[in-house]
Amino acid sequence: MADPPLLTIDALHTYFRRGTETIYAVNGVSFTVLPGEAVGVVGESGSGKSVTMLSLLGLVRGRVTVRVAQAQFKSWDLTRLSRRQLEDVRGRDIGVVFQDPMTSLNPVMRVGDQVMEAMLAHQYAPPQAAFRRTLDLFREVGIPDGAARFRAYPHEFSGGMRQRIMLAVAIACEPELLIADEPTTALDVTVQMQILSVLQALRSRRRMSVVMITHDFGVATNFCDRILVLYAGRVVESAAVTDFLARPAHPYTRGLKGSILEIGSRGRSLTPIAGSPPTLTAPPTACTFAPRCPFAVPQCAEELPQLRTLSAGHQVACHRAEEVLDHVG
Amino acid sequence: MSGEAPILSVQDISKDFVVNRRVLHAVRRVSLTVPAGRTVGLVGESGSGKSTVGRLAIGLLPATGGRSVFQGHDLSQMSARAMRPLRHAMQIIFQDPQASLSPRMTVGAAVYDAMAIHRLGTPKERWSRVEMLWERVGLPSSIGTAYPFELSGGQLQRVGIARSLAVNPALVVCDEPVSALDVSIQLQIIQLLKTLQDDLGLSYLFISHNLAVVEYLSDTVVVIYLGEVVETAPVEALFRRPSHPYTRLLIDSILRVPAPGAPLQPLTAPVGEMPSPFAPPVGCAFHSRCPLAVDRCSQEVPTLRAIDPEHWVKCHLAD
Amino acid sequence: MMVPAMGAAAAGRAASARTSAARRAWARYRANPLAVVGLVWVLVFFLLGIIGPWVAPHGYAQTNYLMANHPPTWAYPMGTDSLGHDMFSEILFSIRFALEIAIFASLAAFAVGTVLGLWAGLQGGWVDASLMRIVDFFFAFPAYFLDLILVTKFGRGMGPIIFALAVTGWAGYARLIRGLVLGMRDGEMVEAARALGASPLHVAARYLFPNVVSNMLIALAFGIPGDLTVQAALSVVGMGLNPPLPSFGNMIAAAGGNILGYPWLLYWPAGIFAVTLLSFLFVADGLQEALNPKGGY
Amino acid sequence: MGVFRYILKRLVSILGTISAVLALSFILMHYAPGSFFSSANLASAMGTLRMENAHLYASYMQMFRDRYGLNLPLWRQVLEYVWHSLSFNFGNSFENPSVPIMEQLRTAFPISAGLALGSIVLALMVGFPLGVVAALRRNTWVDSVLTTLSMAGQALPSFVLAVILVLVFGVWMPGLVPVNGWGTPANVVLPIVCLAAGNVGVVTRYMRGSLIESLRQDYIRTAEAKGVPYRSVVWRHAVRNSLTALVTVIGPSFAFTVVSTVWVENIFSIPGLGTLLSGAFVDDDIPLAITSVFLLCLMVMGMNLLVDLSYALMNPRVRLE
Repeated sequence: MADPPLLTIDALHTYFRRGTETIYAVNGVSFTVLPGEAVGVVGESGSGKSVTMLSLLGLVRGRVTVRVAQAQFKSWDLTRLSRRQLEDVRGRDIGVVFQDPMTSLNPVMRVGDQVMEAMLAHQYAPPQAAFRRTLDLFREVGIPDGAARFRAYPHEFSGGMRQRIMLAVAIACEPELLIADEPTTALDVTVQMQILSVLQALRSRRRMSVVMITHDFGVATNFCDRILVLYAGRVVESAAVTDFLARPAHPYTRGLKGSILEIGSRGRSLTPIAGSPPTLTAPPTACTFAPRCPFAVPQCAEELPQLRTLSAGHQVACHRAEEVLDHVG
Repeated sequence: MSGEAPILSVQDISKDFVVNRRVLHAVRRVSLTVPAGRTVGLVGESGSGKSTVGRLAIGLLPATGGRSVFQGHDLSQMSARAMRPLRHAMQIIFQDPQASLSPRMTVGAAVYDAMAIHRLGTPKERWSRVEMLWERVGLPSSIGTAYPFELSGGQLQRVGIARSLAVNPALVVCDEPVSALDVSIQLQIIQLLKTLQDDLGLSYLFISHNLAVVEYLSDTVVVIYLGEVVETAPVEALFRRPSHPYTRLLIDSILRVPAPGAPLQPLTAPVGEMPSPFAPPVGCAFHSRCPLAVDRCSQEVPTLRAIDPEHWVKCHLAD
Repeated sequence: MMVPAMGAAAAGRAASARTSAARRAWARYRANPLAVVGLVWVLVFFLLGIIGPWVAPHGYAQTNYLMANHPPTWAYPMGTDSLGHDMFSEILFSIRFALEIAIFASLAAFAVGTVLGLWAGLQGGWVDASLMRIVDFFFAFPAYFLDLILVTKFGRGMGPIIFALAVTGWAGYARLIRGLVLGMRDGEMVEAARALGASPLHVAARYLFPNVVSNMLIALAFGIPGDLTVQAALSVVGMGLNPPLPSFGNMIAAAGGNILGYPWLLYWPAGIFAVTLLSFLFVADGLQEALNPKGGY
Repeated sequence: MGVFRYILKRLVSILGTISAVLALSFILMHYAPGSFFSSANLASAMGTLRMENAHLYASYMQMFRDRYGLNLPLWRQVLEYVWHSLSFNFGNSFENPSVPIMEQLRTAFPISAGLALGSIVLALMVGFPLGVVAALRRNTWVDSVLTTLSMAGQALPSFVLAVILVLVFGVWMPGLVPVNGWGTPANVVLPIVCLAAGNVGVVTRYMRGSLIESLRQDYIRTAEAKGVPYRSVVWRHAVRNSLTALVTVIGPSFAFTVVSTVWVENIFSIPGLGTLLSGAFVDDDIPLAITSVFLLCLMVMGMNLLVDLSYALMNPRVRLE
C-alpha cells in the first residue's frame, strides 16, 4: 500500500445542459485508486456513479461540462491531455466494460475484428500478432473454439458470451485500470457469477486495478477491496469493505444496506428509505440526503457536509457520522 | 395449501412457438396452483419461459396443450371475447410499466380507462376512484395529469399497480415487477404489494428471476428451467432443502453481502450456459450443466416426483 | 365509490393535460422558423384557392388574341400567354383546381389506405397477406405510369385525375399504418389493454389510433405536395388537366417551350409552384418534429 | 439461402409483377375509348393508309391482328400480349408501322437507363459526404444550410428544376451549357443535375439522420473507449452502420428517378424512353406507350432489386429470404 495511487481524482464536477435546464450530475467527487486495487462505486441510478468515471475519459454524451481540480492517472494529468492523447490512454491504459452486452458491440463487425481493433489502434501489436493474441484472449475470457468464433458476428452470441467478448476488448492492451460499468446488471445470476470469476482471475493474474460501478452491494462487497458510496453526485462514504460491513457511518449507506433483500429476509419487516433521490437542477448547498434522513438536524439543511476522515481509510460526508455510528441498528 | 380452494389451477400447460419455421417448445407441461389469497413464486433465468407461463395462466396467450382454470372457468375452452368479462378479476402488472402504458394517455386516464372498459360506476365515480387509488398506491393525486414519460420507474410501477387494482381483481400476475427498479424503490414496491395482499386478499402469481424477492413474497415456489418445472415446494422447504441441482445453482449464484467478519463468497464460475431452447438436451434438460450428472441423466427424462409431501423434484438423484 | 365533487375536478385536469400536450407540440413547431414560414404561405395559398375565382379579373377561358404573348401591363399584371389568357387569372384558377385535385385525391387515398391498413394490421393472416401483395404491386409499378394509363382511359378532367391519384395513392398510407399497427399489436401496451379486458375495437380506438394518428397526419402532409407534383407532372408529357382548364403543369410545360421568347410566362407559375411545394414540405417536416420529437429523420 | 437463389426468387417475383402490370395495362387500354385493340378502331385509324396503298394496308392490318390476336377472346389476347412482351417481341408501333418497336427502343433505352443510373451515382457521390458533414456539424449553420438545401432539392420536382435551369442557362446566361438536344457530352450536364438534385437531397437528409442515430449507439461508445481515433470511429463504425439504414429508406427515391427521367427528357428534348412515351400517349400510339411503360417498370424493379441486394450484403443479420 506504499505505492502511489494509480488514479487520483480531486473535485470532479460534471454538468449537463438539457433543454433550458442544467443538471448537476457530479458535484465534487474525489477519490483515489491504488495499483491492483478493486474499488466498488455504488449508488442508485442518477447518483452519478457512471458519469463520474466516464467523464474522466471523455465518454459522456450530450452538452456536458466537466470541471476537475486534479485528475492524475500514472504520470498523466488527464485534464491536460489533448483529445488525441486521451484517445491513446483509453483502451491502452484504461479499459472499459459497459453494462449492456447486447448493444455495446458493433453489429456489423466480426467480433474478432472488434478485439483486434483495440490493439491495432494503439500499435500494441502488428496484425499477425494481434490475431494470435485475440485467440489467446478468447481462451482467457472463456470463449470456446475461438478460431472459429473469430469471424462470427455479435448477434450469434448469447448475452454472457458477448460480455466476455467485451472483456476481451477491454483487456486486449493489458490496461492497468479497468472500469467496469455495471458489467453484470443485464445478466442472469449464474452468468453474473461466470463473468465475475473471469474478471477476478484476470485481476489477480495481471495485478490490474478495477473500478466496479454497480448498484449491487453483493457484487461490490464480494469483489472489491474498498467501496465508494455516491448520492446525488457526491461521495457520501468511502471505506474498506471491512469497515463498510462493520461500521457504516452515513445514514444513506445504512439505509441502502437495510434495503437489501436477501434470502432469509422472509418475515422480516422491510425498511425502505422513504422518498426518492433528487435530480439536481442547482448545485447542492446543503446535505442532499437530509430530506430523507432519520438523523437530520437543522444544520443538515444549511451546510454542505464535506468528506472527512473518521479513521484510517474511512471517510464520510455527514455532519452526524458519530451519532450514526453510535446508533445501534 | 391443500385446505384452500385454488383460485387458479394450471394443468399440464404447454406452448409452442414457430420461429423461422422451427418449433420452439417454450413451455412444456407446466402445472401449478394458486390458492386464494396466497402467492406462488415462479422462478427461472431469462429464456426459461416463466413470463409465457404467466400469460398462459390468464389466457392472454392461447395454450398449445393443457389448460388453465381460473375461478372454475376453463380458460382453454373460452374465446377471447368470452374471457373479457372475467378479465377484471385476473390482472397483470409488467416489468416495464412505461411500455405497457399508452404514451398519449395521461396516467389518470389510463386508470380511468380500466374501469370504463368494464363499465364500472359512472364517470364521476370512476374519477373519484382514480383519486382513491392514487392514495392507495402512495402517489400524490396531482399525478393523474402526467404522461408516462414524465414519471420515474417507481412512480410508473405504482401507476401500473393502481390500474390493475382499479377493476377489483382477485388474482394479479406480477411479471418481474421490481426488476427494473433501484433497490430502495424495489423495497417500497414489494412492501406495497404485500400490504395490498393483506388488505384486499389478492392472490399473486409472482414471476421473477430474483430468488430473494420470491422468497420474501411467496408461499409456494415453482422453479422452471427450459420451460419445465424442475422443483416446486412450499417456500420454507425449498430454501431449507433445495433438492434440484439447478435450484441449488441459482441459490449459490447469488452474491450476499457478508456479515461483518464473515469470509467473502468465492467467485467460482458455474458450468455452461443455458442451452438453446430450440435444441434442448436429450434426457434431463439440465444434465449438460449439472455437476452431479450420471449416465442415466443424459438418457432418461426424469419425472417430477415427491420427495416430501408438497415437495416435488424432477431429478433422478434427488432423495 | 364516493365523493363525486373530486371527480369533476380530476376530469377537468385530464382535459387540460391534453391541451397542454397540444400546446407543447405547437411550441416545438413554432421554434422551427422554416415551418412557420411554410405554414404562412400554405395558408395564403389556401386562401387564394378559396377566393381566387371571385377576385380573378378575367375568366380562365377568356382569350384576347390581340394581347397574346404580352409582357406584364396594368391590365395583365403577369402578362398573357399565346392565346391571350390573363396569366394572373390563370394562376388564381390554377391554385383552386390544384388544391381541389390534391386535397380530394389525398383524402380519398388517405381514407381508403387507413381503413385497409388498420384492417390488415389488426386482422393479420390471409387478409394481411393478400392486401400486402396488392400494396407490393403498387410499389413495384410506379404510380405515375399507372396514372398515365388511367388518365388515358378515363380522360383528362378533374374527376378522372382525382380518381387516378387516389387509386395509386392509397397503398402508401395502407402500408404505413399497417406497419405501425403491426409494430404495436404484439407490444406490451396492447397486451396490457387486452389484459384489462378491452375489446379489439376499444384497443383500436383508444390505444392504437391515438398512437398512429400523428404519423398518419405527417404522411398526409407529405402526400398533398406529392399529389400536387404528380398532377402537374402529367402535363409534362401532355396528359395533364384538359385545356382550357388552367394548371401549373400546363403553364410550366407550355412556358418551357416558349422560354426563349416569352420568359415571363415561366416566372410566376414556376415560382409560385416551387414556393408552394417547398412550403408544404417545410410544414410536413415541422409537423414531424413537433408531433414525434424523438422519431424519424 | 444463397445469393443466387435469392436473386432467382426475386426475378421470378419481378416476372409475376410485370406480367400483372402488362395484363392490367392491356385490359385498361382495351376498354379505353378509341382503343387501338379492336379491328374496327384499327381500320379507322389506318384509314389514310388504306387509300394510299391498299396492299400495304392489308399487310399491316394482318400484322397487327396476328400480333395482338385481335380475333381471339379477350383472355387469350391478354395472355398473347403478356407472353409476347415478356419475350421482348413488342411488334410494331402504330404511328410508324413499318418500324418494329424494338428498333426505336434500342437507342432510347440506353439513354434513359444511363441518365437514371448516372444521376444516382452522382447523387450518392454528392449526397453521402454532405450528409456526413451535416451530421458531424449538427446544429451548426453548416447543418442548417445543408438541411434546408436538401429539403429544397427534395421538394422541387425535376421538371420544375429543369425549366428553371433552362431559364438560367438559356435566357440569362446563354451559351454556357446547351439547354436542348442530345449527342455531345455537354448535353448531359443539365439533365443529370436535374435528376440528381432530388436524390442529393434525399441522400443527404437520410444519411444525416441515420448517422446521427448511429453515433448515439452504445457500440460507438465502446469504440471510443477502445481508443479508436474519432475519425475511425465515425467512418468504420458509425458510417458503416448508417449505410445499412440508408439503404432501407432510399429504394423508393431511386425508383422514382426513373419517373423523373421521363419528365427531364421531355423538357430537354432528349430522345430517350420518356420522350418516346409522352409522344406515344399523346398520339394514342398504345403499343409503343405500353411498351415504354413496361421497360421503365423493368428499370424500376431492377433498381429495387439492386437496393435490396446491397442491403442484404451489407447487413450480416439479414438472411436472404
